[in-house]
Amino acid sequence: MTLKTHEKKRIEIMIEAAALHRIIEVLDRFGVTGYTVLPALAGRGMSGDWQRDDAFGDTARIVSVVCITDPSKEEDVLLATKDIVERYIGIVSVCDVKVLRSEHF
Amino acid sequence: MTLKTHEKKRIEIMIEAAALHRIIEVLDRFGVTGYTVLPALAGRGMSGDWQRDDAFGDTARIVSVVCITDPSKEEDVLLATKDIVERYIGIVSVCDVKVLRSEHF
Amino acid sequence: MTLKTHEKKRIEIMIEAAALHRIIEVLDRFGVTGYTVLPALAGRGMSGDWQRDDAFGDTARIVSVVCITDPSKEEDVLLATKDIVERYIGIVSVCDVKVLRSEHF
Amino acid sequence: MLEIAQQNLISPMVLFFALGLFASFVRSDLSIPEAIAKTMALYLMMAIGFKGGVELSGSGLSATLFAVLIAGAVLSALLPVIGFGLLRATSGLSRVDAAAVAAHYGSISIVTFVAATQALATAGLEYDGYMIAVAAVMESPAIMMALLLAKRANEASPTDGQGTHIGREIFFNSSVLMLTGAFLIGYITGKPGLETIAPFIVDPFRGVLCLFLLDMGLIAARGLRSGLGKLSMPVLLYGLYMPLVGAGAGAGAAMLIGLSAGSAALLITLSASASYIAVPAALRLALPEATPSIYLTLSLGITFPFNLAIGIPLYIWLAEVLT
Amino acid sequence: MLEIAQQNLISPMVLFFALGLFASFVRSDLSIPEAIAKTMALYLMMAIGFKGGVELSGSGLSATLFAVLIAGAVLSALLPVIGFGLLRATSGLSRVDAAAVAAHYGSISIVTFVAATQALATAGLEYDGYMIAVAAVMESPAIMMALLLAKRANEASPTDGQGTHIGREIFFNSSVLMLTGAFLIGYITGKPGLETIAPFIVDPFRGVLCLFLLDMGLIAARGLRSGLGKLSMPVLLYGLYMPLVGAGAGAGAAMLIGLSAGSAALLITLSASASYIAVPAALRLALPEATPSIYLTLSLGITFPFNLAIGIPLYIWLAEVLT
Amino acid sequence: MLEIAQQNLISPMVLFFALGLFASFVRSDLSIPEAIAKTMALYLMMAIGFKGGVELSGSGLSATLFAVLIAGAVLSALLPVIGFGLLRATSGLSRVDAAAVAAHYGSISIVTFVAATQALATAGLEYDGYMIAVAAVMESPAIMMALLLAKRANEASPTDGQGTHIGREIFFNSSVLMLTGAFLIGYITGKPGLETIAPFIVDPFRGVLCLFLLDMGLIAARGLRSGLGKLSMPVLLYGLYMPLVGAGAGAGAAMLIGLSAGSAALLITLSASASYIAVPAALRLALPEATPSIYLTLSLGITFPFNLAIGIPLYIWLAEVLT
Ligand SMILES: Nc1ncnc2c1ncn2[C@@H]1O[C@H](COP(=O)(O)O)[C@@H](O)[C@H]1O
Ligand SMILES: Nc1ncnc2c1ncn2[C@@H]1O[C@H](COP(=O)(O)O)[C@@H](O)[C@H]1O
Ligand SMILES: Nc1ncnc2c1ncn2[C@@H]1O[C@H](COP(=O)(O)O)[C@@H](O)[C@H]1O
Ligand code: NA
Ligand code: NA
Ligand code: NA
Repeated sequence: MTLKTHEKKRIEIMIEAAALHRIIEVLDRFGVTGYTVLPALAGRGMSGDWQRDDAFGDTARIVSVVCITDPSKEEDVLLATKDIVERYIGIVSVCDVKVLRSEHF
Repeated sequence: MTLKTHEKKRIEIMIEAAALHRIIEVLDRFGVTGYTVLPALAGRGMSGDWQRDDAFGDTARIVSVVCITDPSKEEDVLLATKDIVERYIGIVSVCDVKVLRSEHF
Repeated sequence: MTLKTHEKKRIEIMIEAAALHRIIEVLDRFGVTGYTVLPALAGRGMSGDWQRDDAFGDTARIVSVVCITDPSKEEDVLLATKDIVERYIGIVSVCDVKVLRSEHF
Repeated sequence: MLEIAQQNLISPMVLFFALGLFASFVRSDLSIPEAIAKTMALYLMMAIGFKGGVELSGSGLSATLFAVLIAGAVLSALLPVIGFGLLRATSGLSRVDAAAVAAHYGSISIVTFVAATQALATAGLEYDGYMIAVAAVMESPAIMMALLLAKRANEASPTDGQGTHIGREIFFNSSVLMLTGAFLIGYITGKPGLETIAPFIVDPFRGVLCLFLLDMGLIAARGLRSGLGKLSMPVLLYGLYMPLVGAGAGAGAAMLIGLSAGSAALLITLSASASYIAVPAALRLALPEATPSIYLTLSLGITFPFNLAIGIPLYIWLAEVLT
Repeated sequence: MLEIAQQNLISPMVLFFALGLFASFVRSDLSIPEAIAKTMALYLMMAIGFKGGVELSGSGLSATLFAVLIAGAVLSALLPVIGFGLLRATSGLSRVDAAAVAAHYGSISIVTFVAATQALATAGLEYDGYMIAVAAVMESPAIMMALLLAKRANEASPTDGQGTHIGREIFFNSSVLMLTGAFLIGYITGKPGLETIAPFIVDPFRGVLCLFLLDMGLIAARGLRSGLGKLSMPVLLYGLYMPLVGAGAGAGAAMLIGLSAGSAALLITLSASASYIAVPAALRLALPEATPSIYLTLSLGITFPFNLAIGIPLYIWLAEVLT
Repeated sequence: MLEIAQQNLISPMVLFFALGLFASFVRSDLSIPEAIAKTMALYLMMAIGFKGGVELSGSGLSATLFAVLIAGAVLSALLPVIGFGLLRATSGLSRVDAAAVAAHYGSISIVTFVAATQALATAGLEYDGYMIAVAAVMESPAIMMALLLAKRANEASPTDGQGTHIGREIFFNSSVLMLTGAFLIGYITGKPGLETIAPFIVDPFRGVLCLFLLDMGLIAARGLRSGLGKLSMPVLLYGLYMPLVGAGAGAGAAMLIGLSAGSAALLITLSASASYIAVPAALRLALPEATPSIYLTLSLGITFPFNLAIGIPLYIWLAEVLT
């Protein structure tokens, strides 16, 4: 491929909505420039299963935070979010992605 | 990176909502510990295009099932979901991810 | 793994809803067979932050377009979407995925 | 008859449906959020069910009631057989697709039913409350019959442990449950119950129906745009003549039982109408091999507008002539 | 008392709740979209708040008003202490879980409150508008008290800069804000204000409540299905006797202050009811170590249906006997 | 004038807007789901459009009607030119941003319009039904004019095959379509049509407006919080004086045509109001180089609250004085 691309990390954090602001505080703290929050409908994990239309308020609702960031920030972000997903309900995973406009991330 | 991470697989299944319970039965059957279902708004594929606000009931609505699981379960899950997405409407793909808490998946 | 899989690219485009049809025109133009549009709830980027329930119309709402396609189409699609995300608001990233039914993509 | 037809065509209901069609054809971004559309559908069923139950609690049970319930179940089960035969004879549809389409026409469209009750009110005709129970009864038998019809082609496949899921989808789907549940609650609480919630389920009913039909117009037009090209002429015609076949059967049953004009018009409408909510959902699960674009385009794009604009006045007129 | 109980059990409200339970137990796909459920909850608080404010603007401020506001705050803060003690003594719940559960029973369920006002209307009893202010006042103290109770076990952990977030969640959560805000607006605009929006907040109120309770039934049943097995018998029993403990305390306070029968019934109901919206949301943030399935199953699955079906008539009867 | 202003400030509408502002400033989690907000906006346009059409069907077409429709279109096209000139002269905004902001003030805010009709009702003034058609007519010309104004700066870029999309967005956007469509349906079905759906579109109208304005308050406050700092003083002031410029122009046109006080007040309000739904959506597509935070903060954060609290009583007073 002749197009110049840059290696970044795509961090995906599934977290209960009530603790979303804590994740965002972490992303802020480490100077992550962008993120997107996607809603979820239902799910299952160690703490049981849930369904959006059957739950009340934020108690059990999960959202997915997608954050594409520079590999240099990966470790910091992972460590800090790990603390949160351990205390609240959630999981974190990372995969490799390529982007075109490196300066944007 | 000094942080200890573990290799897992992120299986993403786009499936019509009517057949979601079949996918979940498969995940259950193979002891997959967790998954998250995300809603979709619109899409296109071999069977034509669809839009959430223009459709009725579950007929043509697609949801995305994200499941992070151990590589050892990848093949079983893929084979079983393939049967379903072939009979109903949907697609499956897999990518490599890293996680911190291996025991959680 | 004994199962025959095929290497594809998963292109993920976060784009403001108002410009979604432009992205889809690009996907059409290059013969991409399928895509799925996921809604987002909130986010932050170079152009500031936004929240779905606090915004009006399509102005600032972001959607995520996921498109699994053949590596041969990657470059064309990336170049064309780059133009759009630069003019409108959005980002693009690509990761490697595997699928079972190659002919479906 | 022309007068009813004219009144019907310039009713706010039909005009809002037309607005929806128009908006979709000019590709406006007008759309009703899915959550709202779903809730309006539940609301319409809650309201119509409750009112039916209250009516019945006033009039009490009767032999006619049981006769018409049985007639409804039989119509729902038999119309798919007729429709299946017609489709197999005239169109090139596969066994599975023909069975799926036929199921829709055996079952009913609650929105068409509701529109007919409104047209009856405009025409000054009364109907019996139990007709709503008939609507509920007619939802499901058609689905089972279609599964039987499709089975011969499809011996080996489905169910594999899916039986309970499909059974639930057929008998406890949200339409049937809301309609029957609200009907029973209306029956139990009667007039006093109705009075407490009338400002919610009676007064704004027609207005909500207008908004709902706007959405139906949007969806029907989209169905037409994308699906019409894929239907062969015999299939397309089926969407126009099958309602009349159903209407004929319903009219016969109504005469046999000796229903009043209003109730007869509703039984005819139910027989003539085609499902586009409950049946597609159930079939998608039970008969995934059938092609949704065929049955949806037909029932929602062709038959629903036909019934709304032309069918309903015709059925009312028929009922008045025959009773 | 039996008459009130019977009227209550066959009210559309309770029957729609039962329909929701039933639908969930037969695993129907019936569901109310989250956006609608949330809006209905806001609507109920807007309506009840506004009406309360209007009432108060008619009757004016009084010593009784302040007495009952204070009583409400005290009950909300003290009931968790009692509940905490009972739970620690009888069940094996951890300090944190016991505090979390106790918080729910100190706080209030606005839907139970609303259902009680409807039952009062049916029973022909009047209540004072300021009782809605009491409801608002009782929402939050229980949460703070529970945090104190849990603290001892949990010295090191929470808050770390979360204080403001949690404070907002406790005092400016959407329930409290909508209730208090609408109350103030009702108080300011008075009867003339009410007239302009009565067709929205007064007339359809009961109907909306029915639809809302249908959803509550669906959710409560799901909670029961998934959570019941995880509760030990003493915890389960707490969900049944704690409302009665609360009712007793509320009744005592009502007698001390000398409330009218209607207002007393509402104070008793508030004390007896358990939160399942505001408190879970606040605790999830402030006390994530507590197990949601315990407190949600208990307050929504056990106590809410108990109050709706049996508690409310009992509390009205109690109020009538005592005043 | 002071009396109208005072009545306006303590109307439930304005107070619920203030509640929304407050909730956002204390960072409460109060929010109205997007699906509901969107549906309420459609509802308001459906209701106001329908009632306007019914009014017109009663009064019939007249020369004044055409005069005011033309006046509306001219105002909508010319005000952006004036606004653009003012912005370019006083603020440092780029050509594109200035054109985008100007477009918003040429177009109209239907919610401001609706609030004005409510204030007229309170003040006991009548207005002509066709004013709603004027509102619909004024939505779009401003957008086209702004595109022309921006063009000179931006010769090379946009459209490239986007013409039809943008055209649709300008003429068939959901606001225009719902307003015009409901207007026509109201015109066709007239009073009898209105009677059938009045309990949906007339009676609860003000209550829905209150809930909608609560949401507007939440959104406006958020806009202010995040966008205010980015606006220079001249731009900020534009949000306060441009409504008055528009009001002046509208008042002139109203006097020329010889409108009644009520209708004049509405024409003035339309000219003074700034769009924050249709125009942002269209411009985002047609002029993506313009900065949304500038025009949104200005029209929704500054001008909308200004009109709601101060402008409307002022415009009514102006109309009464001038006619
Ligand atoms: N392996 C997984 N793959 C995808 N989503 C998961 C997985 N595990 C957990 N989740 C999501 O994260 C939520 C909380 O997980 P847990 O903390 O394990 O209960 C679940 O309800 C799921 O929505
Ligand atoms: N290549 C693709 N990339 C992303 N989503 C796809 C793709 N192909 C299909 N889909 C999604 O899966 C649904 C069903 O696909 P199909 O079975 O090909 O009709 C489509 O409507 C899309 O929402
Ligand atoms: N690094 C990122 N990771 C994930 N989403 C992003 C990122 N940057 C931007 N976005 C999303 O794309 C939108 C537009 O980005 P921007 O053009 O940078 O303002 C943001 O509001 C986010 O929703
Ligand atoms: Na039928
Ligand atoms: Na309590
Ligand atoms: Na204007």
